Amino acid sequence: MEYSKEFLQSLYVTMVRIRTFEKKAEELFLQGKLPGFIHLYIGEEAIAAGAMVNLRRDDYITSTHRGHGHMIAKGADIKKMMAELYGKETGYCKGKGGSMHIADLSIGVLGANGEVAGGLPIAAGAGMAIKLQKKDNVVVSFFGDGASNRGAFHEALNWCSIYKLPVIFLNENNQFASTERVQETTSVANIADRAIGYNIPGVSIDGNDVIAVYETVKAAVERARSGGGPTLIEAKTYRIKGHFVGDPTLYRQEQEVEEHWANEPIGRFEKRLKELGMLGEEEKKNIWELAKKEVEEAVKFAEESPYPAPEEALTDLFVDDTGYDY
Amino acid sequence: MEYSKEFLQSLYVTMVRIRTFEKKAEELFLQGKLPGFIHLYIGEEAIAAGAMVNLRRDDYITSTHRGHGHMIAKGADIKKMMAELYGKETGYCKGKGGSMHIADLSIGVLGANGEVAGGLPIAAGAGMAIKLQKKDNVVVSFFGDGASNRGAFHEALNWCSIYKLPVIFLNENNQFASTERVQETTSVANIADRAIGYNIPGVSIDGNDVIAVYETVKAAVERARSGGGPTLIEAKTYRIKGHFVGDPTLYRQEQEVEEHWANEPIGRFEKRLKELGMLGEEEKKNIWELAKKEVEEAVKFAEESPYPAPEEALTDLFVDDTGYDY
Amino acid sequence: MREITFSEALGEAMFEEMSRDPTIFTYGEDIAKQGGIFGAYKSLLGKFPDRVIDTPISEEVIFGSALGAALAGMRPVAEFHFADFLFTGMTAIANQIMKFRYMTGGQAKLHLVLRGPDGISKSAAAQHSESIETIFMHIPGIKVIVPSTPYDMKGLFKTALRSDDPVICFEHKMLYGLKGPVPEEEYYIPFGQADIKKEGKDVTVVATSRMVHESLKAAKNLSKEGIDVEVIDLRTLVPWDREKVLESVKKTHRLVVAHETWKRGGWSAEVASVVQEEVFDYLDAPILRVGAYNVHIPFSPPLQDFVVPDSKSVEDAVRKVVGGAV
Amino acid sequence: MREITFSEALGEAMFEEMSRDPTIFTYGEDIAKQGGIFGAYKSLLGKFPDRVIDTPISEEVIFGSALGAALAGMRPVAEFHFADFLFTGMTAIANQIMKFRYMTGGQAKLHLVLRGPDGISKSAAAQHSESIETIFMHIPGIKVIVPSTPYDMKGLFKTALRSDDPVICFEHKMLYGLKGPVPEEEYYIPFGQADIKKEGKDVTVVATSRMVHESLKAAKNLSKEGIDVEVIDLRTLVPWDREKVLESVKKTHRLVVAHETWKRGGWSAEVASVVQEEVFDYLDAPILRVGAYNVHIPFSPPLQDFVVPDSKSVEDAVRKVVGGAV
Ligand SMILES: Cc1ncc(C[n+]2csc(CCOP(=O)(O)OP(=O)(O)O)c2C)c(N)n1
Ligand SMILES: Cc1ncc(C[n+]2csc(CCOP(=O)(O)OP(=O)(O)O)c2C)c(N)n1
Ligand SMILES: [Mg+2]
Ligand SMILES: [Mg+2]
Repeated sequence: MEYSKEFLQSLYVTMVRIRTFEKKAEELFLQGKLPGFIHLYIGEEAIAAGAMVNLRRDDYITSTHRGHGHMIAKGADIKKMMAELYGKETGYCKGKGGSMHIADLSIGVLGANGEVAGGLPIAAGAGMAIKLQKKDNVVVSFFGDGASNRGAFHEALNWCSIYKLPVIFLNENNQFASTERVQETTSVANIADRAIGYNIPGVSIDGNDVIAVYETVKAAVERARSGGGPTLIEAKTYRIKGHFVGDPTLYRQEQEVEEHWANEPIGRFEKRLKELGMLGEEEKKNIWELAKKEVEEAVKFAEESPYPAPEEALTDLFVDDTGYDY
Repeated sequence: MEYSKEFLQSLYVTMVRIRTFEKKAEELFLQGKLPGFIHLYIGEEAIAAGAMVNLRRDDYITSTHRGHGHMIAKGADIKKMMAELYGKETGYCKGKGGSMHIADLSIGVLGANGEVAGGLPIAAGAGMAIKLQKKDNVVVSFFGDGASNRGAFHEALNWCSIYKLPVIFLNENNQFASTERVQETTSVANIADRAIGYNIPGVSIDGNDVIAVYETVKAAVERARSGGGPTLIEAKTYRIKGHFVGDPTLYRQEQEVEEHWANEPIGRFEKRLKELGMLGEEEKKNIWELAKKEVEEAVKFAEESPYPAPEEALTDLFVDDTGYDY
Repeated sequence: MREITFSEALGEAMFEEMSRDPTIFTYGEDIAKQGGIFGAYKSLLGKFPDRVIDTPISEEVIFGSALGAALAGMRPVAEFHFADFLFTGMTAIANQIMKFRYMTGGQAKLHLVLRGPDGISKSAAAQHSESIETIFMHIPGIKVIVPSTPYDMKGLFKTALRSDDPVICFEHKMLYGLKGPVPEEEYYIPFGQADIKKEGKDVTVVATSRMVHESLKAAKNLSKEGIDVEVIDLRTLVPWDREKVLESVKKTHRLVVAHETWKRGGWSAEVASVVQEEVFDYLDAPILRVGAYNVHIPFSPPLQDFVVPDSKSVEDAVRKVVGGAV
Repeated sequence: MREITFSEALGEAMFEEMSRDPTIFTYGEDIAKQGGIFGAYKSLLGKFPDRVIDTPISEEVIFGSALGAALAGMRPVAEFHFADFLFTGMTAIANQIMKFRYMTGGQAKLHLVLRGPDGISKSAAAQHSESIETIFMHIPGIKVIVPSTPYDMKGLFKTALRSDDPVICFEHKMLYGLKGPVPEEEYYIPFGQADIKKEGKDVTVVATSRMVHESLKAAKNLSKEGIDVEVIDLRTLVPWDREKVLESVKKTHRLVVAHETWKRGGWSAEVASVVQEEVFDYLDAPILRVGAYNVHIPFSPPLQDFVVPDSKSVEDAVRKVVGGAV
């Protein structure tokens, strides 16, 4: 297929913005500036970028504990993201959620999720709503290889299949669930093979190839929008970084990681763009610099923002807060 | 394959004993003699009979809310079963459990279960134990078509596959989960197709053909005993009776049920045995009469047994009951 | 005033609000074709074919999808079938629904309702008899309604169907058939307003659900002994009406709190603790609590009767609290 | 006496008992290769290769299989990873493990242990910070241990590993690194025996886990004001040591109960209710409770500090209970 330079560069830009954000987050965490713990999306950027470009602002996604990339690709405000990572009042969740609980309902992000596979039932519900409202929106539900062994996966796929709901199940198979390799815990060679159990299409793709992701998700989104029901897509990638920042990673050798660095999606796509003559050295520099500047500004914004007042902890549980015995 | 008359008649006897027990239970329930509610196995006898004949006394099963047939086929004492249905002190659970919670650890019955799919994780655990103990036992886990849509199904099959545990997942697809038809709630034509998602063998069979059940389970048990891991077997049958005794069954026409009566497993097997010259009229009469007598005795035993003393309610929660604030 | 049953009252509330609000839909196991296993939805049969939906036995998605559907603009009413099976999809409630709004800094209005039967019936045994409302009072994030009469059922449920916060409604199985006056005119009962079901001056009895009726029966008997009992029906547990309870205790100086659930750790302990903390000086005797013994609900009728409190248990506690004046 | 950490104490208990008893095995997510995410199993690394097992993210089977394995003769120790994810497999605990022995009339010895971290850490936020021990005190059927020191951790856990009843052990995340004296000689601590961590005569403070340390800190500060606090560590919640608490209150006439979990419906309410019921006449002031506010654990440090109680909260309550004498 032929793509415009503009389109291809936009995918590249998204990946670069995610990478830049994540490298900064890692750095800040190691400097002790961020509370809690964070899970980096480095090396998996092609999935969020390639998938999300198929979505409209009012389409939905459910994300995971490794959600920064999804948020950015869906159009989130990285200032508010960064402020949330700092636990500041100006963050997406006013400091109540942190990295694992960022949501932005205005752009259809129905939440990152600290519970593995926690987003799948939520996606099924959004799918039901869309169908009842006779809209043509879709939901993309991201989840990991580890998540594919939770009961929620099974229930959600069966559910969306029988009601023919517009939900794309996008499995990010990064080869690890925390310390455990996918082969040790998952009984199939390709997670996409599980689609057969739900009578829906299942596709395994190279998740480090942003164009493959784009095209596969595009077809699934078109199917879903036109009433064809759900699709299971397995995007195979590799988690280059530790499970979380600070992970001792005793479960693998450094050499294995180095080998996978060679295959990371941004470098690969860059090479391709260059071959196509669609990314000049100057353009590339600009893109990275812009991304860097944007992230620096987000950090500045976050650092200058105040912490929430302690009593703010007692708001936001309910809309109607009257009469509660806090 | 060639079978001895003795063997075939033993299958027939098991089915007749189950049928007789269930018809009596139905009658007693309608007479208001049994508390709670009961789910009949009528029309599904071939599955329990054909499966269990492959098992040793020290092999395990996990059963369901529709468990009387499994119990009888595994060798349970029907006096204690009947007494339990009455809520009597001489029952399997001393009246604490009732129909849905009968267990007999001495013959490997790890419990009926009031929770749909509740037995599957238990079966996985028994499978782990067997493997760790380096024994050659097997576990047969019975569950319904409805149960196959619960997350526990998915988790248990994946689990047993990766550890290669000696567990046979025996799906009793009786076409209904309570008021709902299997096609409405289950996204595959054959539940056995889901085996692909776990990289284990999956077989769909005619569950009303006791020999087909026997042979299929036999192969699966042999595989499991020799370290080959789990198998998913779907035995297709039809729930001739209501979901529970007293079910108004608004969800289907009487005519459909009548058609299925023609295919019920005992009549079918009887015909086959007669064709083979392996069941004389007299023998048949004897078998049914013996079964009837046995059940009558069980009823007598149950009716003559006392109810448990009320304070008995405060025993059996813990082995070590000291210091508890009942 | 006309009289209708508890179950009809629920049906009317649903029918009226569904007629008014096209975003309300309801789903769960066995609700569409037979109007629910306890007949709660009989009045909806065939009325809203698209908005009354039978589902697979997939509790995590039944509950979790309610969150997704609410986020996408609908007003789901999900049935939990038996309170015991709330545990089956518990994570979708406790980790998702109850946390979502708070974690995301108040971004969402979670207009969703979970409802279904709880409590004992005629020997349904341990897995179909639980009352676990206390758990939803302990974990923050959902409003809890526990109606005892047709009037309260309708009025509270209509409020639930207009709430912008998640609500869980526990309907006692033995109350569905109860008849009582319900006006033809529309009305709503706000949450957090206890109802004095009987005025009295000697002892306050606080109860909910079935235990309200047992307490009224006890009050009647006790009046013959010259003890004038005030029976307060909390009607909602989150929020609960401290003011009315405290006022009453200031008047009577004696308190008994009664519920069907286990006494140990039951919500009666919360009420008792708050009352002794707030009006310690008014108390003329220790507060007594009535609840089930700390075992599971046994099957056999004499055992069940022993474990679960009734009017006699309330009477005994009241006599003790009156006799035990200090 | 030599000093070891809380986490090492757990490791020693496991190592000693596993060396003795070949039926003990342990499994869960991420325990085998890195010794657990909080290092609790570091001492087992490589020691029992077949009996320390990494599992898929399948909580319902992690918990449910413990029941099956126990029934089949093993002594499983299943890790729940984070207390929040107990909800993910809750039905296997609440509907299966906790009910099995009772429902089956005492047929089984359920020698199984569930263990893992609970409580806050440095901003783990709402889905990784819960303390939900109260729920396991409310529902009957499991013994609950909540150690606060390395000594108690080892002694209680060794008892758990010899118990014939199910045990759940909550290990506070912030205690794993705590050092304390642990004898080299073997010892066991029986369940149901509270430990007076500090004697005092003015006020009794009952606490567990992290709040024991906060209470001791409070006691130290309060002693400067001339208030002599007795700090009782319950150590186990099921059973809990009523006698020791009642005795202490008879001496001090004042009680504060402190836990990290939500105050509303928390186990402090049970303790308070029992105490006022049993020794009403000895109380010189209302019993006060210390617990978290009724919201989820927020991410941002100032918010988390505000929501969760610490030594200051205990101090305030003690001052109030002393000043508020009647
Ligand atoms: C229900 C549940 N169980 C366990 C955890 C702890 N946990 C957090 S991330 C993770 C691994 C997830 O693996 P995967 O789904 O492959 O996602 P990845 O981290 O690789 O992106 C685990 C076990 C959790 N958060 N939720
Ligand atoms: C977790 C759970 N959800 C719902 C129920 C209520 N229920 C009891 S039996 C049943 C239908 C089960 O269907 P299936 O698994 O096909 O077994 P069958 O009754 O047909 O033998 C339902 C929904 C339950 N017992 N457990
Ligand atoms: Mg992964
Ligand atoms: Mg069925």
